[in-house]
Amino acid sequence: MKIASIALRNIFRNKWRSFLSLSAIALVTFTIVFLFAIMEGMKLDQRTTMAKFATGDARIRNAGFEKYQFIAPEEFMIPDYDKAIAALRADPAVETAVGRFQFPAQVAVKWEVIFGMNWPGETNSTLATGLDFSDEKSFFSLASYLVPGGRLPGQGEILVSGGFAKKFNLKPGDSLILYSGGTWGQQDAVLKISGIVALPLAQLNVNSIYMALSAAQNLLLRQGQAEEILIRFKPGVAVGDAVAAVRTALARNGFKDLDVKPWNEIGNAGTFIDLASKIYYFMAFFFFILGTTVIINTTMMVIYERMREIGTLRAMGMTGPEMIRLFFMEAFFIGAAAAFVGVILGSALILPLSVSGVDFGKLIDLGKTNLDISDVIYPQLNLVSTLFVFFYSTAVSSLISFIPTRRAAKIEPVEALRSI
Amino acid sequence: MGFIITLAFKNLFRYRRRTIITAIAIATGVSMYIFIDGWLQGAQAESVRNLVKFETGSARVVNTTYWEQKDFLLPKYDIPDPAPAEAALEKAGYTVAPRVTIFAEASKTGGAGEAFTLQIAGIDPARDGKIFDFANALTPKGAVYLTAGRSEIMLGSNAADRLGVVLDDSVRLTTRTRDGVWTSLETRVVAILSTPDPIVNNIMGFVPLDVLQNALQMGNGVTDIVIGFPEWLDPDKETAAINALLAPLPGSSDYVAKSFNDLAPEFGQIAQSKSGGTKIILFLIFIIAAIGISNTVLMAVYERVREIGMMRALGMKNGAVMWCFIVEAFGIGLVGALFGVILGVFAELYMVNIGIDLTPMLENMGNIGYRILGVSKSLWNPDTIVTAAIVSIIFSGIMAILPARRALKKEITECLRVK
Amino acid sequence: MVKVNHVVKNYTIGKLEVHALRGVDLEIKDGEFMSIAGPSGSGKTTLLNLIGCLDACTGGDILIDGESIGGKKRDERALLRRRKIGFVFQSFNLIPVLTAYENVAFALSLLKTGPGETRERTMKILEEVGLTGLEKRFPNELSGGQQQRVAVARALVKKPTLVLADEPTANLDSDTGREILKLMEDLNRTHGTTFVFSTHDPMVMDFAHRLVLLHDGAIVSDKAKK
Amino acid sequence: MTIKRSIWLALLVVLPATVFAQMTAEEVVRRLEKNEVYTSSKSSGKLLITNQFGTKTKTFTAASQGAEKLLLEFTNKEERGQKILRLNDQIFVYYPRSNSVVSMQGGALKDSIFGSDFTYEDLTGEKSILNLYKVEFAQPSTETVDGVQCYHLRLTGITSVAYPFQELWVETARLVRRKAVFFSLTREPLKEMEVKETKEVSGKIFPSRFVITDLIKKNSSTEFALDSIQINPRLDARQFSLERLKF
Repeated sequence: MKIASIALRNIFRNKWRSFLSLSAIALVTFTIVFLFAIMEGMKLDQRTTMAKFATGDARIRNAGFEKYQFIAPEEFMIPDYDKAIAALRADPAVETAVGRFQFPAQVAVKWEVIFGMNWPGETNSTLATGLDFSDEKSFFSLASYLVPGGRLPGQGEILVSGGFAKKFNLKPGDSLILYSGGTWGQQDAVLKISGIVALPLAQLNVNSIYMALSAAQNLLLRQGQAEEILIRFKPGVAVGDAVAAVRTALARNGFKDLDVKPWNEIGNAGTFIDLASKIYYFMAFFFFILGTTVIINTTMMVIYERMREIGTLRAMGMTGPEMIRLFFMEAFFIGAAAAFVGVILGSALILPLSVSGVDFGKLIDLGKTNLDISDVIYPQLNLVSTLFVFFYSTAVSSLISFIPTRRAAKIEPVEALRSI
Repeated sequence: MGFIITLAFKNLFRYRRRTIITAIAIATGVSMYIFIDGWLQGAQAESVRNLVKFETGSARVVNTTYWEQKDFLLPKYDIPDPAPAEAALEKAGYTVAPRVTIFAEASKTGGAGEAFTLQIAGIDPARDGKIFDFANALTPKGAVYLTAGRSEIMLGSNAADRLGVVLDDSVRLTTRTRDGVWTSLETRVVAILSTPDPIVNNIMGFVPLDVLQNALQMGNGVTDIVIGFPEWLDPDKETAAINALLAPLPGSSDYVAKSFNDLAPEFGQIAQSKSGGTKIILFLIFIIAAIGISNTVLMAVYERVREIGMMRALGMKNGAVMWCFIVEAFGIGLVGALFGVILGVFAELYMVNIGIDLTPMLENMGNIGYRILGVSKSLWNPDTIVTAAIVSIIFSGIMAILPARRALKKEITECLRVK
Repeated sequence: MVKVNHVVKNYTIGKLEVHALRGVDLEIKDGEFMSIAGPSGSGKTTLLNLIGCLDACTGGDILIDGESIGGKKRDERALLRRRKIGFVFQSFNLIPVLTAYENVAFALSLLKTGPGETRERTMKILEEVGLTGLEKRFPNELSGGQQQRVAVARALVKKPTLVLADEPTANLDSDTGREILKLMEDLNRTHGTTFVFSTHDPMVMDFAHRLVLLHDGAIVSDKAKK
Repeated sequence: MTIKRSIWLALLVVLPATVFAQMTAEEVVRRLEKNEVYTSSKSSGKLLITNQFGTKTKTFTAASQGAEKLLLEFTNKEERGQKILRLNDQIFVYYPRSNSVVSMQGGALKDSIFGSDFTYEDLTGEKSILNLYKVEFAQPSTETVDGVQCYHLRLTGITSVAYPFQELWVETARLVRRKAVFFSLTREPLKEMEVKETKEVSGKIFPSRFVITDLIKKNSSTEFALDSIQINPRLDARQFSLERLKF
């Protein structure tokens, strides 16, 4: 009689309990597979979001911008923006390059009319951005964040972010008075809200407004200038090399004093993503521990329950290592089957979700309106990590049986026989 | 019922080993849940934490007019005698640190340096450190913290770069006194602050409170009384409590307490809009913990089908048998939850106060000067601790129902035959 | 041949020291069919466990086929049991997931017996214990007597020097008990296997060819009957 | 050189000193301020604002009535139509593109006007030096500034004034401001004002061009130049009202 087949039969002996063990391990495996996919998705989301909204694969700004951004940012624009964009697009490594114009603005959302003039009441600080909507189609496509009922802004119009709209109860068709001042003076305009965008980044959704790049340039009397140009490189392009090429190309085209930075050198973008993924890995580790304790527990229960049987086997002359092998086999069979089930279930769930995305914001927080941030995350199924989870789950759930089994092997047969 | 409870508890002790195993499973689940929730909250609250520890404090008491004009930081609208309010707050267990916060033009003394507007805070070197964490952000080597009475300044790293100053350089601050009189102050740079808070790095400078009060002719007046309270407390509730606490004090109608949510409203909103991803992680953790708990409780009950048969054979009613098991499972849940909470709290104690330093594992650390960023810490989560404990206890009890009911459906003889 | 030399066994239960055996000397010759009897608590089971290498002596020594078991390690004792000792338990203790056949064959598989031989020996012994036709049944599909027959077969299949049976009939009705004893007696005769069983049942004592009486951990009488 | 001529020269040098030496410092200031009082004015001019990032020109027309009412309207391209109205201590800014009026209050008054060295606050407040400062002569009491002889006065704030110390140079001959340096409480020089040109209209002498230099910031100065000025012209009093800001 082979130990393996005894082990196998033991599994079917108490179907309920085996089912429980199996489902526990399978669920743990499933959860970990899912968790990994979510974390991978979150990482990707973070990276793409950052790239979309803030950094691109690389960002070009005036070299003086950083130093003077708090006192006179508008003095440090990229002149001849069109020429720069043309030069960039000529670079074969560049997929797309877009110019943006960001500026702080005071916005009056309510006003009274006295003597035929508007007297602003409630005002709020916002960050306004001018974008080239047609260039941005494949970059930061505001159209895809539009709340139904809105459209992209035309002349004299703007988009407002969901959080901002919610705070001041704004809807398309409402107007705002915008004031934006630089060192040299203050400019103003009445702008009509053409639509509301629910943006996936809290910072942006809270208080941003968007208008056409040309409108922003005109408003701030900065025709032909942009604050920054974001570049997306073609897939497979090494960012470091491409950035160097961009620098050369710009210099060749007569641009001086421009600062080209790859995304991971902008602010702490790289570090934050790095940090986040490290934290996720740690959490996955604790996850494993938690899952592992479930497995240990089950095995321990099984062993205590079968104490008398252990005694009999010992009396029949089974040695400690043989005992351990028996229980190990049992754990291994359950573990492998469970890990398999878990991985299959997990993958089966993730694959469709990785295409459709999951809006966790909506899923969990039912109090949300469509003006709120959409927490759409696209879980990413990674073959390597999934295989890893399968082997890990199997290994852990079988190896872990050593802990209680070793104790069982040490129990004197007399004791084992005496227990009920 | 009393009998059932007695019996249930006797069983708990009789099957001590099983109780312990099951309780350990529950404890692991509970503690892990508490731990990960705290950590996730900590990771999520990292930006808020940085805000609180470097920029705003937990709350502040300010003059109402100062608050209305907060874009201008006018020392004219101060709290002339902060002592009674400070005493009242300290008595109530809050940490307090008085500050004077103003705008000033700063430039390097003696050079043709440029002038930049900075936000200058006069801080009490002894008390400020109890709320703020600048002591950990001092760079470069040789940097020291401010000393009261000395005309010294600690500058945000980017601000220092802009001004072109390094350690021991002199910085002239030009600003207006409480009464609007232009004045200037020569300070010596004793530290460059490299913090995770961009506002501090970019536009802030710190000088000793007494020096600034003197320069601004403010007497004992301060513009803010910064309050520190543990980060797991609800900032808005605490702020309401502080306002109530200050109400009976003379002149209190001029002051108002503002929580960090008010002090940095955008941050507050960001913090509130928790990302769904972390919620799903918690949900998954809960599932695993629940599996662990249910698994062991189920087994504990299955193991004793024979006992159920025996109890019924002795003439116990089904309901009573059921209750007996439920109470026992509650008991196990209770023990497990208790240990889980203790374990979780200990783990959090470490994670809240020390945290895990991920710095050595970070690849892109090159451009960051501060270590604090790499240290991942937890946030106290009393709500979760209580919820996790209660849910696990109730859950354990409920989990006993299923197998007990199955056992009760069986014929007594059948039960007795089970081994 | 088993030689028990002045064996002492003490247990500590809590703070209380229990003297289970207080110096027992006993010699069991090959082919004996012997009963160790005595009231409960007299040390029967302890003595059997010690002889069966399930437990270690506090003092004295036991020799099996001239081999001392005192200094043996846990797994060495296991191997010794595997080769030389068969057990029959009061509550049968069959492996519930194995059929009657497999339960018996399992004992041989531990000795790494080849498949052909295993099959032959197993079928033969099952026939001898009168279980032909019930080989494929699982323990819970067998009556108590049948289960004990399987247990006896399992103990004997490996041709042990010694079969130890701790109250083998205690869980059986008297008719079945007698059948089992009869079976063991037959096997003792045909195979020449030494049988040592403990009991406090006078009917069982009657079967024994030699009766050792234990009282308070010491032998009070030792007489051959047949 | 004849004796006669040398006497004249001596007279020229000594006379003012002897004649006006009897004047107290307060008297100098009183005479100075008397020149600056008129019931109404109308002017147009420009501001040349220089900071570290470059220079911009803003043109404006201004009308004032008494010391309490002032209306500035910008006429340069960027801020065309923007108006600043002062009524007593209140300041209103009118933005034509959004047809809106913003009332400047509190800290906003300390904001610079279009990046110049003027703040909105500078348009308001108590004007008489003697109410705010203790005035005394420096030693020596006269000094030449760009070849023009001036009284050198030291002003010490007696109430809380923005600049607790000032040094003021007043032309001895015409008793108009020539130059001023503004100091902080710690006697750090913060700003300097220098009159470059003056114009006489209806018996009053106006500084038609002066420069304010920020001494803390590098390359920061504002030049104020009047193209035309009318004293006590006929003014439509209603233009200093909120109702009419729009027009």
